[in-house]
Amino acid sequence: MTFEPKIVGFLCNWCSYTGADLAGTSRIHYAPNVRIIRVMCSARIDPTFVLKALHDGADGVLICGCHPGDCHYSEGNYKMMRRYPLLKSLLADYGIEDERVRLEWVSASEGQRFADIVNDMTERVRALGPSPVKAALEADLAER
Amino acid sequence: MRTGVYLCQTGTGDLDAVNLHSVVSYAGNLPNVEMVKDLGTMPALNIETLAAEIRANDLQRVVIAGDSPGFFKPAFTTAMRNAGGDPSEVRLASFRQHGASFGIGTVRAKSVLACATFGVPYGLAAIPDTTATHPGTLVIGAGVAGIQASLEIADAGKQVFLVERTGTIGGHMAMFDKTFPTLDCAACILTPKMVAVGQHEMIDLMTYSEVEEVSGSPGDYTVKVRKKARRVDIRACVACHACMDACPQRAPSEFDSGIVERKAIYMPFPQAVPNVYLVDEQSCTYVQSDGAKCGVCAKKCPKGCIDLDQVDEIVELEVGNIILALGYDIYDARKIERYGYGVLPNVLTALEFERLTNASGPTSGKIVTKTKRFNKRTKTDEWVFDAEEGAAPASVAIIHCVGSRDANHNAYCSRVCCMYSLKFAHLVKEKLPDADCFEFYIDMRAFGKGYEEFADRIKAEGTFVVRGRTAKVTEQDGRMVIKGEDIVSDRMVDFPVDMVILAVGLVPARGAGELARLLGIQTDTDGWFSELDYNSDPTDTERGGIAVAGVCQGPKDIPDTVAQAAAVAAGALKSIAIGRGLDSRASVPLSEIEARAADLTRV
Amino acid sequence: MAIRANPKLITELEIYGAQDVSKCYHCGNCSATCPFSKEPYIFPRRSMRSLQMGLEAKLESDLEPWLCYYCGECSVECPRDAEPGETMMSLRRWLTARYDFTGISRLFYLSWKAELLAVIIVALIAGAGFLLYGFSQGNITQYNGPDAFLPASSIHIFDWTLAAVLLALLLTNCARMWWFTVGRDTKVHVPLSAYVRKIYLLPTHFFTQMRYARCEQKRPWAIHLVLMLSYVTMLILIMFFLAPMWSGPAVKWSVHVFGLAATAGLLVTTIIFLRKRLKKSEVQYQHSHETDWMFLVLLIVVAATGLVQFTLHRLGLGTAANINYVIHMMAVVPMLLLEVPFSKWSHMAYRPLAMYFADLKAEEMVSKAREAVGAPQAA
Amino acid sequence: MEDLKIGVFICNCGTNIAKVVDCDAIVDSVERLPYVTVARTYKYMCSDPGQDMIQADIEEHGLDRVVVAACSPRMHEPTFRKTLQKAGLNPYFLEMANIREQCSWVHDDPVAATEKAAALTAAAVLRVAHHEALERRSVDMCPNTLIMGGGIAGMSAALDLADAGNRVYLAERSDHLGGNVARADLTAPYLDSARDMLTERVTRVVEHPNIDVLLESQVRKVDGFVGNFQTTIRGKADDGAPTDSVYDVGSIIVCTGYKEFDASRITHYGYGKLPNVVTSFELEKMLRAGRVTTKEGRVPQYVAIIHCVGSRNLEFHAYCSRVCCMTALKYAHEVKSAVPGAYVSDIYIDMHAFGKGMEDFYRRSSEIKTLFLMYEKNDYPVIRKADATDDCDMLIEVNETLSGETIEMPADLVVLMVGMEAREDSEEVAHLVNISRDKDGWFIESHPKLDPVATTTDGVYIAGACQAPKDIPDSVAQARAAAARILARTARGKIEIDAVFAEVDEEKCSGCRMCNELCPYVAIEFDPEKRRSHVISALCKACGACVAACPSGAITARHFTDKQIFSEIEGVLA
Repeated sequence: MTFEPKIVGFLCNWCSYTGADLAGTSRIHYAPNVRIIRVMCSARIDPTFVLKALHDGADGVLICGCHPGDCHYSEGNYKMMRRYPLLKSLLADYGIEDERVRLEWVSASEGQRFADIVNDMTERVRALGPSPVKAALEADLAER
Repeated sequence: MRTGVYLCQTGTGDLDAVNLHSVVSYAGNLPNVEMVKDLGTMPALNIETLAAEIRANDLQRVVIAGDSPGFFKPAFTTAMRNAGGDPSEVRLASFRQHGASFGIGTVRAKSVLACATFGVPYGLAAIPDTTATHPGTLVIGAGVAGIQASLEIADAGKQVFLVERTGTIGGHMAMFDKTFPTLDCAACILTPKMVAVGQHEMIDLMTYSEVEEVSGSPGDYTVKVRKKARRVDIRACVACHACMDACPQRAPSEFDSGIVERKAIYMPFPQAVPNVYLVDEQSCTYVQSDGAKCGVCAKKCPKGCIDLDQVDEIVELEVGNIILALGYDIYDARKIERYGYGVLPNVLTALEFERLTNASGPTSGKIVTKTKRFNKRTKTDEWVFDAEEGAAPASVAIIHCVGSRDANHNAYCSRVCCMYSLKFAHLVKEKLPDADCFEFYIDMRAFGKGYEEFADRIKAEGTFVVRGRTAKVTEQDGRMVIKGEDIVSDRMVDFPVDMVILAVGLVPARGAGELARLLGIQTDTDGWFSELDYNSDPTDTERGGIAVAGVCQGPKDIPDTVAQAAAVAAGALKSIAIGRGLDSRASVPLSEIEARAADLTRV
Repeated sequence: MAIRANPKLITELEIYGAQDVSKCYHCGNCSATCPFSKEPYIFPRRSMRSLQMGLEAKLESDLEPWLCYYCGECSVECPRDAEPGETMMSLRRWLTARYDFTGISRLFYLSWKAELLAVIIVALIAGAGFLLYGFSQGNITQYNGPDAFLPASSIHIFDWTLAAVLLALLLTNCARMWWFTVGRDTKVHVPLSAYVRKIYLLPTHFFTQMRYARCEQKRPWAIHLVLMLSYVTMLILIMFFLAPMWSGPAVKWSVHVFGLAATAGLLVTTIIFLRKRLKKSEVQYQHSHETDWMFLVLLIVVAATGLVQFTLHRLGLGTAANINYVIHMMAVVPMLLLEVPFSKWSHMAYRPLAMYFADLKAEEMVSKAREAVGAPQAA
Repeated sequence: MEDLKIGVFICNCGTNIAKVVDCDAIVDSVERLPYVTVARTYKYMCSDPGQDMIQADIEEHGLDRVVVAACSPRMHEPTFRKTLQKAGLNPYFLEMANIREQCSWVHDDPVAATEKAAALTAAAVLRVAHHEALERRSVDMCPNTLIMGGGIAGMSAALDLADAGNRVYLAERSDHLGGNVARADLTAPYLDSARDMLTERVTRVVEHPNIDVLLESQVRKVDGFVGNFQTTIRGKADDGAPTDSVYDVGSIIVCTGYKEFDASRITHYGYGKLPNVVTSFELEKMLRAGRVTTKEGRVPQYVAIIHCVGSRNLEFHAYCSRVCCMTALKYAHEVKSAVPGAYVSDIYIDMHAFGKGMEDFYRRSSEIKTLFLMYEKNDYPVIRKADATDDCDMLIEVNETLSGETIEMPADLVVLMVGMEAREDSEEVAHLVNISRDKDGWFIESHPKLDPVATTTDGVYIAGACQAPKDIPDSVAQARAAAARILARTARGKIEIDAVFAEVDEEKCSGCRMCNELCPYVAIEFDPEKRRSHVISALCKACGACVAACPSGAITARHFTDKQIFSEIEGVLA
C-alpha cells in the first residue's frame, strides 16, 4: 500500500480557515491527509508548534494566512512571513527537507486554491516519504 | 433693515411645484421688504443696473430667491459693493436646497424666503420638534450598507429588523472578487460581517421579504413586510444539497450575474446567510404547475424541511426609525446597441466579469472567453464559460462610462467605474501577464484615498490607458473589433480584441421610486433618494426618522458607503438614546418659521 | 511654437450656427462614429477642439469641414448634445466667408438683412435693366424673332458676361482656398506632378459626389446628386444652347427635354429640402441658417418661373412671357451673382476641390505617419 | 489534572457527515481516550432535540467538558456555547471538531475520511481537557467625548453625541469654530451658501447645553485607554494666561482637518512674484468682497484657473485632493457672474466630477463657455508675463493634450487650485492619541472598508479631511459615523471585553519590551517601575502575535494556550 503522509495544517481564522470552509461548502474534493488546527492569526504560530508537529510524527506542516495586506490584524501575516525563513533555515540544519514545511496565503474566497495547495503538498510529501524525524527518534529510543 | 428681493431661476431645479406669483406677492408683504422683482429664468444681469437699483431703493440687504440662486450671487455681491452697501448682506433663498418640490413647494419656498429676509439660515429656523420614538429600527436592504448600519445599531443593544428582498444578505459586494484600491478580497471583509448579522441576537433578519406598506408618523411607524414563501424551513435546513441535486429545473444564477445556471431550488452562493436553500417559484415546476408536477426535492429532503405549498406571510413591525439601504442595479447595456452586448458573445458587463474573475466563481477565477456549446434541452447553440475548454483572451478592452455621463442614457457619473475598471485591468494582467489590456476612458476619476496611486500603478503594470471612449464594438471572425479615437496620440482606434468589458454605470434599484412614494420622501431627477441637505445633512431625509445610506442616495464606493451606513446609525441611536427623534421638516408651519426667524434675528 | 488661443472666436461662430460647441468634453465618440473620419483627417472632434480654443489659423487651413456631409450620425450619438455635425456645417459657412476676399460672404452670413437687401437691390437693378433695354429696342408682345422684346442673342451675351464675372470671383476664392489649405502649409509639400496625376479627382467628385454615397443613409446623397446635376444641365443649356431653347412656340425636344428634366429635378429636390427644414425631423435639418432659406427660396423661384416661362412661350402669350422672363431673371441674376460665389452654392466648387487637396496632402502625410503604427501608446 | 468528565457528541448532519464518515466508528475510537465519559451520535446535533440531549447528558453525567464534532465552528459554535450555558457549564468548556466542511464534504473515501474525522475529534478531546473557564468581562465606559477640531466634521459629530445626551468637549486651536469651510462663501456643485450652513451649525453647537466649546485650546496629554481616557487640555483663563485642565472622556474623535498647499513651492507658477497669480482662497476673498480685480484694480478680461496645484504630481503630492475640481468649476461660474464679460479658462488633468450633481455642474460650466484645457500629469503649464503689445497681463503655455498643440492662453488673473495637505501638527496629534499616519501625513483608519473611522487605538476615531482629502458631505458622514460608534458604546454603558485575550505572566516577563512594539493595537503597556509589560485586556484583539514572539514565553493567549494547541497537535497525529 502507498505511504499516506500525515500533514498538520495551521490556518488563520479569518481568511484561510474560512477559505477551507468554503472548499467544503462548495464541495471541492481534496486529499484527506491534512489535519487542520485553527489559530486566530498566522502570527500566533510559534515555531515550536511546527517542531512539535514534526516531533509527534507529522510528515509535513502547512501554514496558511491571509494574503499580505489582507490581515484581519493589519500585519500579523507579515510577522509570520519574517519568522518563516528563520524557521526554514533551522529545519534545514536539522536535515528536514524543504518541502515538508510550507507557508501559503489563502483568502476567504479561495476554496479551490486551498484544495489545490493541499493536493499538491500531499503529493510532494508522499514523494519524499516518511519524515526522518520519526525514524531518528525511534533510533534514539532504541539506543537508550 | 431695508431689504430687496430678487427672484432669479436657473431653470434646472424642479420648480413646477412652486407658484412664483404667490411667492412674489408673499415677499412683498414681509417686514422690511422694500422691493420685489422677478427677473425670470437665466437673466443676463447687468451689474451697474443692479447697483443703481440698490442705490435708488437704498437697500441694506438683498435676497436672491430661486431654484439655485447661488449662481447669481457674485453679480449681486459686486453690485452691492459698487452701490456702497455691505457685500455680506446678500442672502440666498434656495428652493432646491431646501426641498421646495412636490406638494410642499410653494409654502416651503415662502418659508425659505422669509428666513433669508431675516438673515437667518432656514436650517436653523426650521428645526422640527421632537416626537416620542420607538426603539426598534427597520433597515431595508442587506448589502454592505444595510449590514453595517444594522450591526452598528444592534451592537448598541437595540432591536433591528433587517429586510432583504433576495434570499441572502451581502448584496453586490458579496459578488466581488477584490476591492480597490487595496485589492483585499471582498469575501474576507464581508463574510465575517454577514456571519455576525446572522448570529446577532438583536437583529431580526428577514430575507426574501419586501416592505409592503408603511403607515404612522416619525418615531412611530407601522410597517407591513411580506415574507415571500421561501418554501424551505430556515431553522431546519442544514444545507446538504440533496434537494438541489434532485431538482430537474434550471435558471440563470442571479448571484453569478447569469453567466451560469442554478437549480430552481438553490442557495444563492455557498457563504449565503442564512445558509439555507430557497425555491424560486418562477422556475419551479411544482409551483408553476400548482402542485401537479415534480415536487421531487421535498421527497428527497432528509429533514423534510421543504414545504412547496408554503404561502407568503405578512408580518407587521413597530419601528421608530427606518433606514433605506436599497443599493443599486446596473445599467442595462442592451440599451446601447452599438456595443453589441447580448449579441456578441464576448462582450461582458462589469458584474459578469467580477464573477468570471472571482476565485469562487464558475471558472474558479480563470479568465476565459466563451465557448460555443449545443444545449440539448433548448436544441440551440449557446455561448458558455468553460474553465477547461475556454481560451484565455490575448487582449481585453475595458470601456468606461457605459450608460454614464451620456445625455442619451444617464447624464450622471457613476463614481465607481473608473476604479473598478482599473482593478479589472490589474486582475487581467495578474492572471494573464501576456495579455494586452486597454482602458478607454474620458476622465480617469481616481479621487479617493490611495486611488491616484493605484491608477499610476496600473499604468506602470503595462495596461494601455487610452483617452477616448470607444464608440462601437463589432464582430469580425469571432473577435470583437473596437472602434474609437485615441485622442492623446491622435489616431483612430480600430483593432480586434478577444474580450470587451463594459464598465456599466449604476441605476437606482428596482422599486426604489415606489418605496419613495410609500415613505413620502423625495428622489432627485435621476431617481436617487434626496438627502435633507446636500452638505450638512447627507443621510437624513425630508421625513423624520427616515434616513438613507449607501448607493441608493447616489453612486458611492465601499468606504464611502460604509461611512454613510455608520452615519445613519448615529441618527437612529441618538433618537433611541433619548427616546425622542426629530419630526418631519414639513411639520413646522410657515407662521412658526416666520416667528422663529424673527426672534433669531434679535439674539 | 505655441499657438495663441482666442476664446472670442467661439462667440463669432455662434452667428454662423455653432451654438453648442462649448458643450463638447472630448470623448471621441463623434470621430469614431463618422464614416469619413480616417487618418490623417480625424474629425469632427479635432475641428471642435480647434474651434473651442479659437485657433483661427489652424481652422482656416483645415479641409475637414469639407469632408463632412452632415449625415448627422455624430450629433445623434453625442453624449453632451454638442452638435458636432452642426459645428462642421457652421465651419463650412465660416470658411466660405474666409475664402471670399470681397468680404461680401462674411457680411451675408453675419447679417441676413444685408443679404436680403443685396438680393433685392440686384434683383431690381436687373429687372429695371432688362425692361429699359427691352422697351428701348423691342416689342413687349414679341417673345422671339426679329423685334423680340429681349432677343436671345443679347441675352446670350449677357449670360456670358455674367458667367465671366462669376467665374472670376469663384476662381479667386478657390485660389485663396488653395493657399490657405495647401499652399502655405509648411509641413506638407505637394509636388506639382501629384496635382497633375490626381486632377481626375475633381470631375469625378464633382459629378458623382461619390464620397457622399458612403454615408449610412443613401437618400440624401441621391437628392443632392439630382439637384446638382439638374443645376449643371440647366447651366450648360443656358450657356451653350440658349438659341434652340428660345426657339418656339413649337417644342424642340432635342433640347427642351433636358430643360424640362432639369427643372423637374430642381423643383422636386428644393421642395424636399424645404419640407425637411420645416419639419426639422432629422438632425441635419434641425438648425437652419438664414442663408439656407435664401438659397432655397431663390432656387425654387428660378425653377418655377422658368417652367412658367416655357409654358407661356409655348402658348404664344408673348407679353406675359416677356414680363415673366424679367421676373425670372430678377431671381436668376442675384442667385448667380450673390449666392454662387458668396453663399451656399460655392460648396459646389469648394467640396470637390477639398477632396482633391485632401487626397494630395494625405499621400504625403500618411507616408510620414507610417512610422508610428502599432498599438496605441499608454497615456 | 483533576478527574475530568468529557462528553463527545458526533453529528450525522443528516447524511452530510454520515454518508462519508462512519460516526459510530468515531464513537468507539474516542471512548478509548482519557476522561471521555459519554460519546454519542445524533442525526442533527444543532436541532432542539440534539441540544436537549447534550444538556441532559451534562446534567446526568455531570460532564464538565463537551466536544461537538459537527460543522464548522464558524457556523454553530455560538449555538453550542449557549447550550453549555443553559446546562450551567462555562461556554468555553466547549470545543468543536469540524468534520463536515473540512472532512465529509471534501473527501469521498470513507476510510480516510473516518480516520481523519476521528483524529480531529480526538484532537478536540485532548484540547478541551485543557480548557479553562473564561468570563467575558466589561469595563466602565465614560460617556464623555473629546473632539479635537471645531471644523464642520467636529461640529457635526459633537451635535450627534450631545443630542443623545452625552457631554462633549470640543477643543479648537483657533479662536473660532468652522475651520476651513468658514473661508468659503458658496459650496459646489449647487452653489448653496456655506455661510448659512455654518451659522446654523455654530449656533446649535454654541447653544447646546451638552457641548463645552474650548476655543484657543490644545490637547497636551492623553492617558488611559478606551472608555477611560484622562486628557489634559491647555486653554486660556479669563485673564488670558494659559491654564491646563483635565477632562475624563471615554472616546476621542480627531477632526483636525487639513491645511492648504503652499503655492509658492511651485516656482514656475510664479506665485508671490507675479502679482496677479492668486490662490483659490485669495479669489474666494475677492468674491466675498464683491471685488474681483487685478492687483492694479483693473477688471480682468481673461481669468485662468489651474487645477492640481501641489496634487497629482511626483514632486509634491501623488494623491488627488478630491475637492479642487468642483471648487474650480464653482469659481468658473462665480467669475462669469461677477465679471460678465470675462473669458474663463480651466486648465486641468482629469475632471473629477464624481459625486451627486457634479457631472451636471461640469456640463453647465461648459455651457457658459468655460474653456477647458487639458494637460498631462507632471507636464505643468508655465506662466510668463505678456508683452506690452498683448491684450493681456500674462500668458500661460500649456501642452494641450486634447488638441496635441502647445497653447498660449492669455490671462489677466490666474487662480491656483491649491490642494490639501496634512497639517504640520498632525505628527504631534498622532503621537498624542497614539495613532499612525500614512506617508503623506494623513491619519490611518483601522480598515478602509471594515472600519473607516476607527483607528488601531481603540476609543480613538478619525473623521473628515485629517484622514484624507474629503468634501463637506463626505466629512459630515464620516463624523456622524464616528459618533455612531461612540453612541453604540455609551448606550451599553460598558465595554464588553471578549474573554479571549493575551496575558503577561509578570514572573516570567523579562521586560524586554519586544511585545510592546509588536502589538498592532498598542494593547501592551510597559510599567517602568516594575520593569514588566502588561496587557490592557480592553484593547487586546487576541491575535496572539505577542505570544508567539515572547522570548521568555511569558505571554499566554487565553483559549489558544500552547498547552491547548500542543495537545491538539498530539490529537490530530494520534
